[in-house]
Amino acid sequence: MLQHYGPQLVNLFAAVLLLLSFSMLAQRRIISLINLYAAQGFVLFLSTALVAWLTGQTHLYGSAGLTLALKVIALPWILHRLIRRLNVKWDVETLINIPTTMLVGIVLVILAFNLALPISQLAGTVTRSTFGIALASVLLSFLMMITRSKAVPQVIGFLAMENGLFFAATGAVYGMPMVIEFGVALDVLVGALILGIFVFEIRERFDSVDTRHLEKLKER
Amino acid sequence: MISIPGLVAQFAVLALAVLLAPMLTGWVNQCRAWLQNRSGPGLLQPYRVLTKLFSKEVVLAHNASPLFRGAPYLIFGCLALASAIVPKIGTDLPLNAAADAIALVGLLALARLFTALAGMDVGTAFGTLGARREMLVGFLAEPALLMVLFTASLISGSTSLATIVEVLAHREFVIYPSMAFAGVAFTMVSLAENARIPVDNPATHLELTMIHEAMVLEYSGRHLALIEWAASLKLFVYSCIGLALFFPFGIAERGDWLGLLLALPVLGLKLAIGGFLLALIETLSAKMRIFRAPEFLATAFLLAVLAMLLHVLLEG
Amino acid sequence: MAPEIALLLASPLAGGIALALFGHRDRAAEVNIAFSLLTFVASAALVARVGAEGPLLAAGEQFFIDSLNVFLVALTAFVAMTTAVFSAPYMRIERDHGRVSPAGLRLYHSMYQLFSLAMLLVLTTNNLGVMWVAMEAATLTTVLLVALYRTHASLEAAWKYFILCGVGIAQALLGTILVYFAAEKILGAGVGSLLWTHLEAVKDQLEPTVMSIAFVFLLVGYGTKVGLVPLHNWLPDAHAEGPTPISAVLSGLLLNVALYALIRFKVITDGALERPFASALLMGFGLLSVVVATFFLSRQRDVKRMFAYSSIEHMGLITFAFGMGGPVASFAGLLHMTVHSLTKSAIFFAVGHAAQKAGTQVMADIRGLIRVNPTVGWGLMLGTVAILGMPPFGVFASEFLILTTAIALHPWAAPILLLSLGIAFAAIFGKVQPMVFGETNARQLSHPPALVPVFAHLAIVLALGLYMPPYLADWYRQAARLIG
Amino acid sequence: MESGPLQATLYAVAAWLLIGAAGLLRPRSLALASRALFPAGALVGLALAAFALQGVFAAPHSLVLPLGLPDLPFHARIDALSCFFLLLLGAVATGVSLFASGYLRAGEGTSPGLQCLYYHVFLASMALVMVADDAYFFMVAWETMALASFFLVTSDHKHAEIRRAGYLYLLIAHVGAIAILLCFGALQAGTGDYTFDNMRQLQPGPGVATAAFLLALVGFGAKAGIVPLHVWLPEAHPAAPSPVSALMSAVMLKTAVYGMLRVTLDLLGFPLWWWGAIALALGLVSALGGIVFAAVQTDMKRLLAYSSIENIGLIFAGFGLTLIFRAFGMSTLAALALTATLYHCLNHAFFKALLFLCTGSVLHATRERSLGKLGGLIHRMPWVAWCALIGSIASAGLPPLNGFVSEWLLLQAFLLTPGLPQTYLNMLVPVAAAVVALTAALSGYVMVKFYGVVFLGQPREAKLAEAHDAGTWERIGLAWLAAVCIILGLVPATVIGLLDPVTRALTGQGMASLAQGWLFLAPLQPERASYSPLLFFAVTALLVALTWLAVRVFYHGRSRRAAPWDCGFPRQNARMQDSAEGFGQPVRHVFEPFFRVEQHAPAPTDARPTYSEVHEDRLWYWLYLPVARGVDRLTGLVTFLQRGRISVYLTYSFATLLVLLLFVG
Repeated sequence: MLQHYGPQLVNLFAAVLLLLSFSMLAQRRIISLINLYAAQGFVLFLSTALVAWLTGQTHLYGSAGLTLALKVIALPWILHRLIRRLNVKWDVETLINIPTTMLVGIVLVILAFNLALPISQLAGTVTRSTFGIALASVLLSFLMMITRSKAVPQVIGFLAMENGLFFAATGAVYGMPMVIEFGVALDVLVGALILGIFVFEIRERFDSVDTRHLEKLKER
Repeated sequence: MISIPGLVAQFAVLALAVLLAPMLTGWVNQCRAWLQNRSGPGLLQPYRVLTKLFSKEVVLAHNASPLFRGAPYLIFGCLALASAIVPKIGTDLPLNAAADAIALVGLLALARLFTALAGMDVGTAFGTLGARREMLVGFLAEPALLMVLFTASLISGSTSLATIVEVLAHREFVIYPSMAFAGVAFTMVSLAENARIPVDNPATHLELTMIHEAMVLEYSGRHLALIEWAASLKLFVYSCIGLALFFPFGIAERGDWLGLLLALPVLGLKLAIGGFLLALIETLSAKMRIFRAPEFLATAFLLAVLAMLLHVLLEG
Repeated sequence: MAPEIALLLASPLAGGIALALFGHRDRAAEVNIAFSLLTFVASAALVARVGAEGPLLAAGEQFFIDSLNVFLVALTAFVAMTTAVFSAPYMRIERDHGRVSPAGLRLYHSMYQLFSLAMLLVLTTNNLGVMWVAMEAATLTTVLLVALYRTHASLEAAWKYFILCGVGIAQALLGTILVYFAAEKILGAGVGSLLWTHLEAVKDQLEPTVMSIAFVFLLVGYGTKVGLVPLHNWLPDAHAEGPTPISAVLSGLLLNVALYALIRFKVITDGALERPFASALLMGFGLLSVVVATFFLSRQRDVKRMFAYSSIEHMGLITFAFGMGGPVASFAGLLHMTVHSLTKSAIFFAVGHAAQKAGTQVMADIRGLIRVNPTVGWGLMLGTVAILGMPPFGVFASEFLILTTAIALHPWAAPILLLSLGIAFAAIFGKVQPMVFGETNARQLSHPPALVPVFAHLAIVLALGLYMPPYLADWYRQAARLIG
Repeated sequence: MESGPLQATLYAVAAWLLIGAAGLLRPRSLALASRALFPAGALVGLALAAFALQGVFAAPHSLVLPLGLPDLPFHARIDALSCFFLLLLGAVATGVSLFASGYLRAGEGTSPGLQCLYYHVFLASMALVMVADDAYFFMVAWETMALASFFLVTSDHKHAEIRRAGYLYLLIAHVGAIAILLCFGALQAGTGDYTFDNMRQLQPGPGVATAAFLLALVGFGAKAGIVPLHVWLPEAHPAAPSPVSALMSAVMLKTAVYGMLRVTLDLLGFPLWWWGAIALALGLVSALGGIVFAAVQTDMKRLLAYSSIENIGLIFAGFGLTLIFRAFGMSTLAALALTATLYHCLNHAFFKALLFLCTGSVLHATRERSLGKLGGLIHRMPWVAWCALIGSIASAGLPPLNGFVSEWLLLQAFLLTPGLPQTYLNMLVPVAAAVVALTAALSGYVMVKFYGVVFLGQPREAKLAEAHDAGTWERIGLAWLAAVCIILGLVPATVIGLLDPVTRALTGQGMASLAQGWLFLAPLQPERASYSPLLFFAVTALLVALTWLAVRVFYHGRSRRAAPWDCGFPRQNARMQDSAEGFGQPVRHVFEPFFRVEQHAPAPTDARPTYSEVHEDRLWYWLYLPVARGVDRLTGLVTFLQRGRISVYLTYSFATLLVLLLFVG
């Protein structure tokens, strides 16, 4: 019977994912941002595991585990330490106000769905309709990176975008080959570490993590 | 195309021109004197002046260069050659083939160039002033003269003076309106070129007005004599050009020996009339300011160009 | 596994590890050179082999070398080596000026090796997924190098570099996923569907819509690294603020490598779509990049920044050439890749020492190099003259081919390109001339500059402009045929 | 490899390149360059001239070199046209190189070795331009020429204005090169084959052909210094060392003429009549403008540079006339006009080289380029003075020297124009002839100013007293050029025989048959027009001699020296001579609208009054500055994209992505 409900569950997860992306877009407090990111990772883990179970693609279990390890545990932990060290718990003021952002986000979702339509028709997978959502969440996190002025939220947006990608990978195709999965994961991890280092450096130099201080290099 | 009798005739004509040229100057001065109710010095006065100058010793400025000393001979030579080129009596002369209208103008320009350089050589204020004014007159008068000659050569389809004269004199008589314009232009040009009133005054040494005299201020003795002689040659050449272009009647055709005999007195007559007219113009008009000279000459230039255009329009 | 490839990849890897340990020692620079030399030797051997045996598949089809990437491999290895030679005295001087710490040097040397490893991996791999991973790795390795000086500006530049390229590369991943998605329909799941050779074989059966969307993502992704306008914004900052050797390899190699990846995908996409979709996009972006970069040039104060913009311009030209396609244009594009990377790196070498001499990168304060150090002055002058497309340098040869093809195929584009080149000439030459000539204010350096690379590069470029050896020409022709 | 003029040319080029490279062996050594290399270069030039002379009459011969692009190797071809220009190059280079070997000084700008390198690369590239037979080879040679000359111009790069001049020069040259490249692109008409042979075969439609012609006019006009692209010329020529100015003015400008002839008459085949009209108009404007500006210059090399613009203008006028005649199928007249054009190329090359070298000697002797500070040098440096006199008379276009011959031919061509089927042209031609005549007369004015102010009068500065005459090498160089000027002036019929194959090849009609023997020059029929400079010269000389003799025999040769007459004003000094400004003043009055004058006249109360007058080219303010400002404004707009804010950058990427996705979806 899970065979029967499975696809619907996956769609449910997808919906939750989209919801989370939206709430990240709307969220002002950094800590909750990180938690939302972790939650997203967790949903991702669930859906991947489910897809793995549904389709019997064993290597997807691997990537599910990877997701759990990396996106639910490792990265949130790093980020938490980061902001504790930087003690930037205060609110994030966005460059564009939230409602506008949301409106833009909705437009993006529509676009993404339209775009994904032909692809979903092609997809012979149980998870066909998820691709649009994956695309949508990628675009949403892109939007989030644009609208946030602080360094850490931008990092989170970057990671969220990677989540969306991962979801696309599991959604549209049953995950990339394992090699690639590992490679991607490694890159993300290293990237996150480097970003962490950077945020500290920036903090030291500019005694603030507001990227609006990073506007010296420009054309006059 | 060069024959012995031809050469003989050529040099005869040349000698004649060189010897008789000062007399024309004398005649013009004589006429002026008459027109001003003076009794003139007589036709031979220029010759007396020349002999006097020749026998005087030369006084050179300290920094006069060889160019200064050589220039008079060169100028004289150029103008002598010019006087030989212009058809006066007959058209069948060897040098006619050696140089055409353009070459003639070039020759006169060469003479002018050396006059100006000589004027600048000593390096007094007057010399350079004169040279500058001379070149100012020149750079407008020379193309004007060229245009006048071109009008004629467009009519006759040739730049060779001999051919021009033959066409104008010996084909059936046609009225060329273009030549009328050319005539006026030519008169103005020759007044300017021969340092005549209203552009220049040959009879004054007032530095504000003088052009030609300022240039040759440093010359003396034989050099000055040559310069003076060259000046009268120039007058002679211009008169002959004018006569050849506008009153070519009486100039003998190729091999027409009788006409040749007849041509000489005719030429004398025409020159006499021409000289009188020149004197008349000089007496009737007043010297203009030097800054007006460009306008005067530009008018001449434009008239000449207009003449060419007219030819293309009406006669072409 | 072909020994050449193994050596080619093992040497920089080993170098990276070794230098991560001893990179701060005094002789580290020489070790760096040694490893780069070894890599170059391997690449030479690889060239020889491919030249003899033709295309080469290795390690269970995971590596694929054909005439298109083999010359890029050789070029990369060569420039990486010469840059190592140049960086030896350069970084010493930097250390003496107290701009880098020993730890920084260690990081620099090890990352230098890993960077070349990443690039070589991108070039040699047959697996598009691995290609993406390697490309990301190339970004990560260079980010730390751009920030090497730990100054405000360098941090800012590195941050922008990382964020922009990271976001871009993410789009590229999405594109790769889509390609895999399209391929999976035909080739079935598994690594096989990511191998370029397989995709190339079945490219005409791939689903057009998916491929076009995929190519859009890939273009935005890898295009960011190529530095196509308007995705270029990281490029001038990163070039200007990083250490000069890194600017040299960024401009000379990384852009090429990214473009190479784009071309691989372009081949497949064009196969899948009947209309020239990818070509049109490439031409459009190429033209835009040329024009915009040209207009940026004349406003520059910082010399490295200016030459970074010139790199954007040239990358645009190359992209335009590949967009036009056809044997001549692709040939010209490849040739231009070669001469541009050689010339531009040579320029950066000269500029680096010039900036060290004058103690600044502001062009207005660099004067009369030719007096105090003729080799630096001449290197800069000749390099500039070459990059501006003056004959008899090779840049002119490729530009001539590109432009003449443009005149023949797209007459509307030719005047735009030529005009831009003219303006670029006015801008760059007007700024470089007073730097090279005139009275000087430069000082002596603590270590003799290594300018052999400069003149080696320029000599090659000059030779390519006057005479191209037949085998090289055939090589380019084959590569051009592959691109189509 | 059989030896023909083409091979000989290539050998000469190789020799020049080797000589240049040899200069790098010991860059600082003056002796090596000046005693060995430059004389050797002169020998090569002489050899090249000899071979070219032989080649003028040989059949066209072409060759493919194993160099260049794989698909487009260097095609070399030599025919009468290229041989003629090679002859010009070789002969001028001989004189200039000889002069240069005496002219080089240590510590003047770049080191002798480097100068030697640039110089010979310059020569070689010019030779290659003449033999190039495909677009790539041509462009390579062309731009190498520009580059080498640029380095020569800026060889004394300490001075900012020299650097500026070089920059302006190279920039305009590059713009011209772009136009030329586009022109070739139009010529190959989409065939993708850039060999000149292919272009000869093709018959492009009038639209394409016109585009090609106009582009060529822009490209080569920029190099030739045709108004309005002439601004670099008066800046670059004074900046360069004198031998270089001589080469640039004498030969490099001619390469542009060569290119023009090659493209229009050889590659394009049949011109349209109004191309000729355009060329004629531009030529006349350049001629008049050039000479008017020359008249007001106060720097002797600038003056000569402007006079070069004038002469190039005349050449283009003749070229335009050729096109007109050719378009109407009047091949005889076309041949006449072309002969005049080529002849003037030859003449200008020699007398302008001569004059520039003379200024070089003056410069070295006095360290002074401003006319206002020279004077009276005929006493200190008679050699240079007399050579300069020859050059000046030739440049003024006066008989019996060479300048006059080409002027004469040109005017003849104008006079024969009536009868064109195009009435407007018939109307215009008299005006054109008038302009030519006016220009010639003005050039007389300018030359009097140049020669008179520099060599005659009293020295305007004390330091001129220790001026010294030119050295042996320089004298040889000057003498060679002066001699050629005289020869070209005296035996035009022979020279026209030399031009015959060229005109035959380009217009299908020669002139040699029409020259009446060696003595008389009669382009069409002797009764239409004839001129015999030799006879002319002989008679003049005879008359002068006779006069001198007569005066000596009948009178006496007594003379004494005294102070010049001061008109009763005893305190005359050298400063009271006309200054350069003063001499140019009438022309400035007459041609007021040409100039943008900045005058600083002293107030009556000034203790030490100073007077200065700057004449600027209005074009500079009408054309160049607006363009520069426009580009600057554009760049200003573009830099707005790069504001440094990272989220904005991300937005760019985002927008790009979305746009493309919409475009796809």
